Amino acid sequence: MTALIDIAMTASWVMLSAAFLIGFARLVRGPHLPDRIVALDMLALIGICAAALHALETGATAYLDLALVMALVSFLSTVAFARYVEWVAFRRADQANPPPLDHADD
Amino acid sequence: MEPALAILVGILVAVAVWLMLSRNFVRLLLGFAMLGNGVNLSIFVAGRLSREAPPLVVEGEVVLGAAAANALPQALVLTAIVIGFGLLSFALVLAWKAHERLGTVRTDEMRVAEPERTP
Amino acid sequence: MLTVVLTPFAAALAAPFLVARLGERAVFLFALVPAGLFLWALANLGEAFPGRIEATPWVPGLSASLSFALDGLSALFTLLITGIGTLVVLYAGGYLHGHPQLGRFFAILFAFMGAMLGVVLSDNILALFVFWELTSLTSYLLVGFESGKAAARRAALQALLITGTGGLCLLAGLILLAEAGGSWELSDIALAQSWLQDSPLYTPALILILLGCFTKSAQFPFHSWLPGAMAAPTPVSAYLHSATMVKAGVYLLARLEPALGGSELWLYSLGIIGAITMLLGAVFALLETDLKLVLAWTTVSALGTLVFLLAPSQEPSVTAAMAFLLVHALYKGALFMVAGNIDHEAGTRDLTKLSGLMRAMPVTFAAAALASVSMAGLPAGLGWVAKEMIGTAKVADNIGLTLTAATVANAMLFAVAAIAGISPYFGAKSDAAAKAHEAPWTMLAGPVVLGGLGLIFGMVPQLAADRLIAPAASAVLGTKATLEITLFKAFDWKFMLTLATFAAGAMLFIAWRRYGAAWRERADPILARGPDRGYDHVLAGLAALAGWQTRIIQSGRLHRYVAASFVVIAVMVIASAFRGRFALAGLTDTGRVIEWAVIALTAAAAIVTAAATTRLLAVTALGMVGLGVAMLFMLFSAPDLAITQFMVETLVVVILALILIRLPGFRLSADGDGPRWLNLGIAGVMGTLVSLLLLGVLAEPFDMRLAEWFAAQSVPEGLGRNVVNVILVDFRALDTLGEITVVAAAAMGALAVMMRAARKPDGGRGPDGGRAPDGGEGKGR
Amino acid sequence: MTNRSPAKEPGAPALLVLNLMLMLGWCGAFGTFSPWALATGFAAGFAALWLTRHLWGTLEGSYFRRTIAGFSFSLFYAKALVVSAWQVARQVLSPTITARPGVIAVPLTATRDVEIATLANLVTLTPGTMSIDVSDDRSTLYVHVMLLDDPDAVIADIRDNFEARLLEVLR
Amino acid sequence: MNGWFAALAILIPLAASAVTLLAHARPKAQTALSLGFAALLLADAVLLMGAVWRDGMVVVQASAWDAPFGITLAVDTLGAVMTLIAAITGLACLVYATAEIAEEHRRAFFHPLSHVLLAGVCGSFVTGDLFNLYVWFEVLLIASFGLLVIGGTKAQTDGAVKYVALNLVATSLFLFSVGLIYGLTGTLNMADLARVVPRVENTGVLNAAAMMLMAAFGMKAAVFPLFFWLPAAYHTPLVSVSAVFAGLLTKVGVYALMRVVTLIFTHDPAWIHGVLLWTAGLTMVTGVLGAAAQNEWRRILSFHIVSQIGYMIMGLAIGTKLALVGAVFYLVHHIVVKANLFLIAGVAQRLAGSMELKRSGGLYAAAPWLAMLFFIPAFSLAGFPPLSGFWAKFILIKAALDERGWWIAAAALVTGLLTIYSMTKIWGEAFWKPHPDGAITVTTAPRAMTVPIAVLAACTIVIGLFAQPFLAVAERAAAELGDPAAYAAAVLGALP
Amino acid sequence: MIELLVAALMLGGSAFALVAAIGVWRLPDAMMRMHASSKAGTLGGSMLFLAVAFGLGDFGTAVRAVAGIAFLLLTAPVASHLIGRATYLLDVPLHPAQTRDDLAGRYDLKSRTCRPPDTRGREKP
Ligand code: NA
Ligand code: NA
Repeated sequence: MTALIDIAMTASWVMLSAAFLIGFARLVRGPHLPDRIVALDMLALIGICAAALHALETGATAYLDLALVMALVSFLSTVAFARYVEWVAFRRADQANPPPLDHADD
Repeated sequence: MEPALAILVGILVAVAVWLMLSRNFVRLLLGFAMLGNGVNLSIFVAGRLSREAPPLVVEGEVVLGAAAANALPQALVLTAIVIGFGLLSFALVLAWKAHERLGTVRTDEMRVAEPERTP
Repeated sequence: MLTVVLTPFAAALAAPFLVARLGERAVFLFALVPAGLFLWALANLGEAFPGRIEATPWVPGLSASLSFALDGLSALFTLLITGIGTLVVLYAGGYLHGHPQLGRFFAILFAFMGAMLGVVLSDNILALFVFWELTSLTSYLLVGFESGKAAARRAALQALLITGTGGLCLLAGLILLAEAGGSWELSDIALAQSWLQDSPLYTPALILILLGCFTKSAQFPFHSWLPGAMAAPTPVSAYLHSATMVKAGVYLLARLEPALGGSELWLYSLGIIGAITMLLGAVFALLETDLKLVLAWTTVSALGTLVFLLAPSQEPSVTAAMAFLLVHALYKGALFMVAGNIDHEAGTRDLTKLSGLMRAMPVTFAAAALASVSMAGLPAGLGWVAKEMIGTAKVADNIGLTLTAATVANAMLFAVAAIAGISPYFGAKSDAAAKAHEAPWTMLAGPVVLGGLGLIFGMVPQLAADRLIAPAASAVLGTKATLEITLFKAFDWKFMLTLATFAAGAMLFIAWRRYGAAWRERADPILARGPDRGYDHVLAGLAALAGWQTRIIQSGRLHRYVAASFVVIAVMVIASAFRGRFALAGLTDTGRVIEWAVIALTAAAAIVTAAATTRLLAVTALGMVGLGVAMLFMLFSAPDLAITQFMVETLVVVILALILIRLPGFRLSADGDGPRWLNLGIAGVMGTLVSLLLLGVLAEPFDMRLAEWFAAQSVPEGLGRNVVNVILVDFRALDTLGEITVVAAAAMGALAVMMRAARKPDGGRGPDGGRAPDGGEGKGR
Repeated sequence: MTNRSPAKEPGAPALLVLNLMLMLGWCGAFGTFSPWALATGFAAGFAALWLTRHLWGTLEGSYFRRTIAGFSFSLFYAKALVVSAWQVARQVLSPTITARPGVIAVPLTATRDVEIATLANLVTLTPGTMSIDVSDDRSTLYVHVMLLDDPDAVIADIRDNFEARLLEVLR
Repeated sequence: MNGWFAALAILIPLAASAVTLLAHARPKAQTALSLGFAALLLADAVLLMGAVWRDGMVVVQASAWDAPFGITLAVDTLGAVMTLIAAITGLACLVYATAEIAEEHRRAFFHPLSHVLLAGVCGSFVTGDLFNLYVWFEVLLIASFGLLVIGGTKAQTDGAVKYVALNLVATSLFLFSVGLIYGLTGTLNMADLARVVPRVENTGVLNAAAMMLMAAFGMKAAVFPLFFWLPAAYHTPLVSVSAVFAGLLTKVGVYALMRVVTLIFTHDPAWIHGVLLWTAGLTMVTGVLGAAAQNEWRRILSFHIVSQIGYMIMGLAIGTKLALVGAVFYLVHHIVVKANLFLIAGVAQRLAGSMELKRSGGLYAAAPWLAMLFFIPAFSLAGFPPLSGFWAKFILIKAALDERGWWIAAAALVTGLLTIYSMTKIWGEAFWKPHPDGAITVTTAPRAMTVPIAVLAACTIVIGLFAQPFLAVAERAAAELGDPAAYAAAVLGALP
Repeated sequence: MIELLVAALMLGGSAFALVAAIGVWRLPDAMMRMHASSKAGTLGGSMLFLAVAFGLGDFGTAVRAVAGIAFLLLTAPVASHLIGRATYLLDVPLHPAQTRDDLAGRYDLKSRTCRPPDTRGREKP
């Protein structure tokens, strides 16, 4: 690896690390259900980026496969969570005294 | 980095134990999922870590490079992950059905098999 | 002799079928079994001393052999068991006329007979113990024979628990005895006295064996089961609880006398316990009104007397014991059968309601009178002989106190003999007597024969003395014993004392007739605190303890179970860790930003999962933990692992979301999960422990043998470049097979959970959860 | 999909296969299968086929039209994605968030499910817009817009730039 | 050839589960296949036992990869005996099940899951690899989860929640310990571990890992105070299921404990055996007291499983040859007896209408055959001679007294007494006491139920009356357990 | 030349991933956060895939990288559509800067339908 790639790699890792931490902050902060789902979806995306970067770093295509699988599979959890929130919404509509929105699924 | 991961494993296990002490069965199962993560990671760490290369024999070579990661713990963890998944998914379905049949997911309210009255 | 012991067992197996086939006629066939064995025993009386041994290997690995020895002692017992057995079988045929469970009764009775023969004939300790326990077991079944009655069940259980306790002590004692004596054969142990009594095991072995014998022979304070056992049908009381089984303890004491006797411990424990039991039995006999119970208490007293007699380990007392053993078996068997006849024909056993039976039951009276004479120790019966020898024993032990005790007990027994054997037949004709008529001949044969034998032996005492008592005493003493019996020796102080005893007994009888009711009234509260109540208290205490313990340990609350499990594990692991070197690995490299970021993130996500107060946050944070772990796998060269981890974690999260949808709103927060500090503590300790263990593991130099082998063999042998894959599908394919099985079984299990049985709805059926009896409705739906 | 003289003229798929074969031949000739070689091989093959298009039937053969439309749409779309990401980046990185979001209802021309779905997905990845849902009667696409200054412009943009181009590729 | 017998002990039940799953739509064929494969497993177990007895330890390197690299199947006498008993119990319970289970239970995968369970059990007995042992533990665990809930009643679901939760804890612990041990030694083969463990430098870590592994096995074996899951669940499932559980599951834990304590963790015997001894005593006493507090057939029996596990651990803890003989003998005896008692409980419920002792009774008068069939295992369990339990208890008590273990011997004796108490409680309430609702009308049970019970009862009597051959087997098993070097040599050959 | 391209794609991709994260953190409501995630994130991922394609250079890798981009482009919009819909259904409060909301009141939670604007409806073919 040349110095250019080396530096770019380091910078990229730093940026991805920061992205992970910031995305996670949103996951925790919420405040509503969709916010957390967006955050997790994006964290998976950053994971994909990390896998691709690692593939580039090591030259092992196995990590590219990882990125590929993640790209396909992470979608499933997002779908499931979205369905979950929809169901929460439907249930709230039936509830006489729904809980506060940031505790909508309690 | 092994020691750092060892401490992470400890944190995962602590959290898992905390969750498993809950009276809420679903929380307990979240704890088990967490415990599974911790334990799998611990096996991985116990087999020592390598950043250099995955245990894939490079095309044209016969023997894995010396710096490549130890493959055995990876195989073990892979088996353990899948097994843990089997157990957890069964348990989750059980939680669902337990709620349906017993009307609660709180284990301290589940008193059918061991009723309050009989010692 | 194996055949002798096994014959009754064979009869036991055949009995139900024979009864089913032949009806009650089978009884006469049954009587032939003990009768034949009786004849065998008579024929073998000659070889009484020092005894004949036959051995059949059984479990050689445990030194258990079916070795049997016939000497004077076992011959005496064998004759009693088979002789009285014959009469009891006949008697039971009449007594249980028309009973639906006759076949079962005889099966158990014969099993008992075989077991009892086994006890008295066994030379091998283990075999003896086996038969010993079998007598307890068969006794249990016989006492509870009238199982519809709660009293019978209680009595059976009490008998079994007390004799069972003793049996377990006995087992331990016998094991120690065998170790100390260096052999499992009684004939060897008998010769081992010299070193046996110096062994440190002597005292524990003796105490344990005594406990076994005392419980079996109803010695104070373990006597309470014997009166209770009177719930059994009368033939059983006559056979087991007077003539044979209760004497098994006495038998074993006598048998071990050569090995264990002669020490102070032996002398005082037998002497004191025997004396107390003797007095106690006599007193309680006077306070009872139920004819069978009166007899039972006199049996207790007699057993006390026998133990008492065995205490000094001297020839006169031992011969006296053997004589009294024989006498007691004869008269007590007879009296029980008489009591049974009265109960059977007059409809009651209550002494206060029985009088004037003479006219209705003359033969019964005759037998009772004969037996009572023996019991009272009057000259015409063999009892006289026995009393005479008791006098000898008293002198021999030189203790004035016991002499007094024995005299008092004798006086009381004289009175009881009058009460039980004579009083029901005289006086005004009671209601019971009006209905009564004589019993059938099968029920008369027993008492008449036994009573008659007492008379014969009394008239010709030397007959019994030479052929039975002396050989038995010889066997006990280990040296040839002889004795000379005459009906009357001299007007010495012993004779005077005996006469005085009779006089006191007679006065006591008169007093009983006048004040008996008042005594009983006053004694009742005392009786309520006796060992019988003690038994109840012990059982209640046991139940309370069991309940308390179970409520604490098995509380039915999962969170306590989990907490206890973790605490126990933590404690054990910590304790173990201190027993050796515990070096910890330190951080050797600085790591990369992304690694630290992922580690921090995973840890944070884990903590968020635990602290989350909404379900979705918990689940998404869990998903983040999974992602973090996958990233770590990736960063440390495990792409396959990362893929699997990510896929599985995603599936878990999906399933979680789908399952949570189906659960109603509940707070996922830790509400009600207390005590919080304790849980936090447990979690913290477990986490720390895991970290430390792992750090400890990392400090150990790693053995790369396996890793290197896989690295080298994967391509040439496993034909694959992905070493992990090769391990999974080839080197460790068996793991993978199991893993696949787990997943398949998990799927089947999950489907099984989802299937709801098409049953009646739950509820109303208590802790078996409304599971209907499967036979009733399970099938064919 | 029109195919005016099926007996003589090969259809678009057959030409695509031919083009790919030419591409592979090109790569084989150069002995490399790098992305660059593949791309140039495809372009060269396409050019060769286009130059010899009289052999393959009409000048307006659907293969050439749709391939070019596809390429141009891809380029357009890639540019849109970059632009939109850039826009987001500017928003996100600016000291204060000045977004004026809103949801608008976009009437749909497309009728087939695949068309609506594709359109909705494309809308999401392009500047400032994100499709939320389609009404149950499939007449309206609801779009969230991050900088909603002129709703009609956005609607027009979607209809003219996206829907039209997309339908060109798909129909 | 011998090697195949070991491999088939896993493969037959696995094939059976696959085949029965395929025959799911054909009830009769499925049942026939299920029984046929169970019989086949029994035949294989007999052959395996014969092979081990004749030729010594059977060692198979799976797919011919040398130990310690591949997975080794290593069957010594103990393993062969356990496999044989598992096969017998499995067949008996499956035969019983044909009369017990309804169509809805069959449809809930009763047969495939039963065979998966057997595969897990047999796999645990024949494997010589620590991680592979974990895998088979999981196989039997997940199968037990499935079997436990078949029927779907409230009580089952409740019991299953606790059973599942606590077993998940145990399982995780097991896996973690395996990881630690692998990290310390770099190997997983048990024979190899036996050689390498003494070389470990960080002995404190090793001790802790060993204790954690033992705790995991102890939890599976239901020792004090980790047995909560057992009494919480064992009284809830189908009778044939609870019988298999009662007979086999905890014994797998005991087996594993015996294996690792005698083979691998021989480095600090004072500590490990001391801990085991206390565990044994407390397990015996708490278990039997728990039983004394119960009033339902299967709850009583469940607590007794716990208490009797204590006896087996006691033998292991004392650790002398005689004590190990006792433990092995107890193991064998207990599987037969306890499975049978659960089966009998099912028949008793069928006749008397309930397993609640209060609502039961009259069986002695109405069904003397059942009374006799109960009497044999019940009093064998209580340790009455000349039934199998007597010898087991006798050997252990003798072993304890030989080592001057006064208090453990006393605990064993007291436990024996309280066992008598419990068995007579059942006898008094369910058999002697008249039935509270009047007479019992059904007095017979299908032959498919009575035959297995009778066969198992016959085993109890045979083991009792003709104890010598069984003792000889136990002695050989104990001798092998006492000689880890021979085990290692048999598996590893001449490896240094 | 290729190296420069790879470095640029790498940096660009990571930068856009970071932008997406910052956007998700900074933007004021869930709908706007989704813009950041779906646009910047997808572009970032795609650029990194491209970087891999060019950086590793062999055919198989390139195809897989392109497939990865395709997956991202396919899944990201669907995900944001589902989340957006869920957000609306749950009635999460939107940022006050909201200028117009054609979707307000179009969802009927009871019948679980989404209506077109009142003025418009497609005539049934
Ligand atoms: Na288990
Ligand atoms: Na069990």
